[in-house]
Amino acid sequence: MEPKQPTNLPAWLQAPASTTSHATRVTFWQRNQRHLRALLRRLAQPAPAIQPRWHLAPQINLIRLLLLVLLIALIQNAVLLWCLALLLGFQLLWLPPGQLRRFVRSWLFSSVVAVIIVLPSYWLNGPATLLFFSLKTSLMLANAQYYRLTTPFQDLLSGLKSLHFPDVLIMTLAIAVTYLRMLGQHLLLTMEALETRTVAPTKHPYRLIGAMFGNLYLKSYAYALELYAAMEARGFNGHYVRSTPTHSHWRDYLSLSPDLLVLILFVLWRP
Amino acid sequence: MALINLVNLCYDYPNTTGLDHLNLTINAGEFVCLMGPNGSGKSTLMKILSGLASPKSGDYQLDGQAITAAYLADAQRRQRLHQKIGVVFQNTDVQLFNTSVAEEIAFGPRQLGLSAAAIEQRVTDCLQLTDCEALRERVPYQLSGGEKKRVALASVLALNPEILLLDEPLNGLTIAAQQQILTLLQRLQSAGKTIIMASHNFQQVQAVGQRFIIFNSLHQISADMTAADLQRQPDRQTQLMTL
Amino acid sequence: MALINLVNLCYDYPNTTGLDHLNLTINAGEFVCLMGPNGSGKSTLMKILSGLASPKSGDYQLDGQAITAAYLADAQRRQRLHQKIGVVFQNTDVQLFNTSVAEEIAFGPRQLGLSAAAIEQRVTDCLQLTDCEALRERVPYQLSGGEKKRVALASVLALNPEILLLDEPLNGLTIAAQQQILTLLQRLQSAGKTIIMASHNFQQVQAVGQRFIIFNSLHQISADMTAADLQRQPDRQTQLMTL
Amino acid sequence: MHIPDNYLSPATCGTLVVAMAPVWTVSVLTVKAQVKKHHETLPMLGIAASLAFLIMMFNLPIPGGTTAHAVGGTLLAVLIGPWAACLALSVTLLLQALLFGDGGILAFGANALNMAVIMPFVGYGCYRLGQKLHHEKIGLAVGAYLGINAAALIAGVELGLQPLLAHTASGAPLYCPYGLNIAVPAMLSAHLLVAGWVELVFTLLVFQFVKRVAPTNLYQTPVKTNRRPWLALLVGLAILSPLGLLASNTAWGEWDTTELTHLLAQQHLSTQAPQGMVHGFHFQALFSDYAIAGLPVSVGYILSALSAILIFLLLIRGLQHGTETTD
Ligand SMILES: Nc1ncnc2c1ncn2[C@@H]1O[C@H](COP(=O)(O)OP(=O)(O)OP(=O)(O)O)[C@@H](O)[C@H]1O
Ligand SMILES: Nc1ncnc2c1ncn2[C@@H]1O[C@H](COP(=O)(O)OP(=O)(O)OP(=O)(O)O)[C@@H](O)[C@H]1O
Ligand SMILES: [Mg+2]
Ligand SMILES: [Mg+2]
Repeated sequence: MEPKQPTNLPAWLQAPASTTSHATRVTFWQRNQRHLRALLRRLAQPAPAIQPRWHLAPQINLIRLLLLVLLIALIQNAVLLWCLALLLGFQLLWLPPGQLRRFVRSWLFSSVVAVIIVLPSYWLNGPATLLFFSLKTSLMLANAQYYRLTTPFQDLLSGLKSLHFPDVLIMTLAIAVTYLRMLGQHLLLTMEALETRTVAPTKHPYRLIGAMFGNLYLKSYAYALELYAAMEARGFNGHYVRSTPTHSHWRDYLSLSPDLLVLILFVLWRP
Repeated sequence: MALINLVNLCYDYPNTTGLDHLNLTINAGEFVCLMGPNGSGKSTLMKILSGLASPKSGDYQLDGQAITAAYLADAQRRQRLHQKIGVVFQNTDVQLFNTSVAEEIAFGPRQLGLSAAAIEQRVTDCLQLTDCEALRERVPYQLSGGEKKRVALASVLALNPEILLLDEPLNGLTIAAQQQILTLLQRLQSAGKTIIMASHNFQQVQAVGQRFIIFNSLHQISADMTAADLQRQPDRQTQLMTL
Repeated sequence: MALINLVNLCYDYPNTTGLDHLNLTINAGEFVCLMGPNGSGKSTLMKILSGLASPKSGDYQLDGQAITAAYLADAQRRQRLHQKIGVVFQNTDVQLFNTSVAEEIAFGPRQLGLSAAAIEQRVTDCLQLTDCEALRERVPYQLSGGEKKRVALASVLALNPEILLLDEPLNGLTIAAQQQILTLLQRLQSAGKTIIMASHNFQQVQAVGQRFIIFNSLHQISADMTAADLQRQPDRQTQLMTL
Repeated sequence: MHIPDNYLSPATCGTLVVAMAPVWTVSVLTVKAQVKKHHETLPMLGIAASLAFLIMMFNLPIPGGTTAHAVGGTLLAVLIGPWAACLALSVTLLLQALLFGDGGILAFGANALNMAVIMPFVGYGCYRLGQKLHHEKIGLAVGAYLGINAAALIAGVELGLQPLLAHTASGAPLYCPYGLNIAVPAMLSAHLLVAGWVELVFTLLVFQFVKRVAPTNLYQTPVKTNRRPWLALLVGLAILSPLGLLASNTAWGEWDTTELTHLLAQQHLSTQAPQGMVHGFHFQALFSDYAIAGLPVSVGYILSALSAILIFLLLIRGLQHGTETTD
């Protein structure tokens, strides 16, 4: 096999590059890249920066969240709701200041969005409904946000596992998050690569988007095989083996007690 | 006894040939180098050997056991196969899926149910062997190209597989790191592992390879010789220099 | 006049340094080789030069124009920058997204509004230059590792950029193909293009590089010298052999 | 169209989760059978879930300068099969609810019903129908458009029912404050006008790409299917839907069920990507008369529940016929 000698450069490649300018439109690529970077940053955190003061068993955390959201949805009594808000407030006290700011920022943002949506109902039902609804919604959002902030993904998985969710579901979740990282990174890099070859406004952005997600699907299909083999090769059999620290359970159940108290009050208290 | 035995093995992709009538026997403890032009089928062979794809026709036997699509359909058997064979893919990106390098390496041993101390031991050792100590707490997918290669190798080593399939494991490493990995591979081989490595750098693998299997662009094996054979054929050597 | 000018440029990733106080001037028409250990910042520098990331502090000037985050926020300017600079990524997998190799190469020229004949011409030429004629109708994502590298290079060439940023473009190619690409790059340089290439293979780039910029593991430039300087420093050369 | 928490009464949420149970069961059974033949189906589920996540967070430009995003239910159904898509989308929704704050935690069942069941199955049904008539692309286009709109309609109904089902003694709604007359039109118009088309174009383009590049990677309809899962689903839904009707009207009416308007869902999604595309709809709310809200009360609820069941029955019939003709 003779190493083939390259032919001479074609004329167009020898000519100095001529840069042309085109009128441009707003690019949505930039914005998507920003979102993706934010997502990846969030997923990259091996564990959330904060650990709550008492590390509760993951399943208890999950049950607590469910119970709280349910309670808030059920309760139409301002005093009880107030109690729940106080409960959350005390928990927040333990957060480091930076995390607290982060919590407040995202909570306020999502609450404002929620309130804007229900704002028109003022003209339908008057201020009381609006106020009550907004308060309840933001209380729910706050609880969910607190959970998100204090729960690493691993804990969610082991929580679900302790609650006897089927392995198929847990594995699918685990793979989904793993792939979210990989595919997200892939998508981001593809967008960057695409950008370096975008020398004029794309006439058919949609076609490119189609190609990008088509590629993403096909590649992930190929990856699915390889990654799964890589996982299996390393002993993965669909069961998540986790070294779960043994816990003194009384603390877990104790942590549920305020919520249970409110639940009991809710059931028994008929003002 | 032959560890790996291929008889008339063919593999087709939807619109191209992947492998064309391969016959090959690899014994336990050998250090085999796969060479050949781009697209000649090296990675495809790795895919078949690792059980990611099953041959279209012909036989693949591992330790006397035929590996067929039916065999692979069984999750437990597949898992046993995968435990025997460690693979470092050409594109290591697909191989790293944990949130930290230490986690990545611990993943395998943890699944095997080792004790925490044993896991920790393996992680530390593997990091050290591949010179990745500094990366321990980094996020794998955020590493540089060469770092990823090294971590991928470390994560496979942690499982202590019998057979190592390495698809161009030295690409993108510094020459010093390449040397280090080659030395490591040689040690592994003397510890009894079978090593099958694809490479384009004959000069580098010449020193370690015991057997050279050369593909041609028709996806066939065009030559299969030991290092001793090769010594006697200087023209072959110059040919390999270009692959 | 200096084509590229970096002054005290720093770049940080969320939890690691990427580049640390870089000072660098590259003139038009140079053939620059970036070398350094894994994770020293070569790819990061490419990312900054191509406008995919903007420096955390310090200046990056291209043709006398400062490239800042504000500059990059404007889509039109960014496109002009991309016209000037062609990039081949270290992981070429992410770079190919069309339905066929021919389409992939035509992607850039088509945006420029060339005539169908001119586009066809470019596609044919680029395929020939990178020895990919046989792959013309293949689907890019189904190619082998080395084939992808070559197609990625072809697709960038088709845009006829003034500056070529090549991140380890020879990885995974056969030695013959590597030689061919290097010759092609040399020709491009004599046609007036500026070429900036990262590599770990000093022996190979020694023959073509005019300037060698060496990173250390602290993400700084530890040496910056011309081929002539290097000739006079044999110990430097042996050092580079290990990078 | 992710319905956030507090828009649906707990009873509605509970009913819908229960209604989802048989669907999930059948999905798992069907997918398990699929895994036997192609073991990559298992990792594919997780991958499809993350793909759906990425699709939902990817902003597509729409004429007028704003952006919208596709949901990808129909697309996934065509790529990996409707049952697998149902599971994958459910996982995506769970992930979004628990870790990313998209869609409510209690409302998970409702969201799963809309986006993981109605959308992929309606879409896939149309696609299969088109395939039988040898116009699979048209089928797919119609499916994508109808799928998302059917989901939006149901979401609108779920939301719009809330004021009827759950209100205080004085008639003030406890959960979603908008009645059917607002919720349904708002959800529907946003989807009929914008989101449906975005979904259609996106689905079609990705499908076309995959079809051209690797047609074998599309979901191959199994030649022979076991009817039992279908039957189970049918029976399950038939039993459970009236049950839901029952549950929502009984004594605990105080905290009863309904759903969120499409508008609301759209707005909620935009916590991550604020968009102005549906702002216009607020005006409907402003001008609507309180009195009108009460009009289609019980009749509307029963009718829509019935139509939901009917749609399912029709779909299942259509799909069964499809499997017969292919062999
Ligand atoms: N997923 C795929 N679908 C279709 N064809 C493929 C696919 N992967 C590889 N091929 C083709 O199969 C042939 C063998 O590819 P393979 O990846 O095994 O080559 P290789 O020897 O590893 O090359 P390289 O040195 O470039 O990595 C090539 O012609 C390639 O284009
Ligand atoms: N996306 C990222 N996020 C965080 N850190 C990163 C990211 N990419 C690279 N790094 C880190 O930045 C440093 C420089 O990486 P870079 O990719 O530039 O190295 P490189 O010189 O190209 O190495 P190689 O020769 O291995 O390709 C490394 O320490 C790397 O781990
Ligand atoms: Mg290969
Ligand atoms: Mg690099």
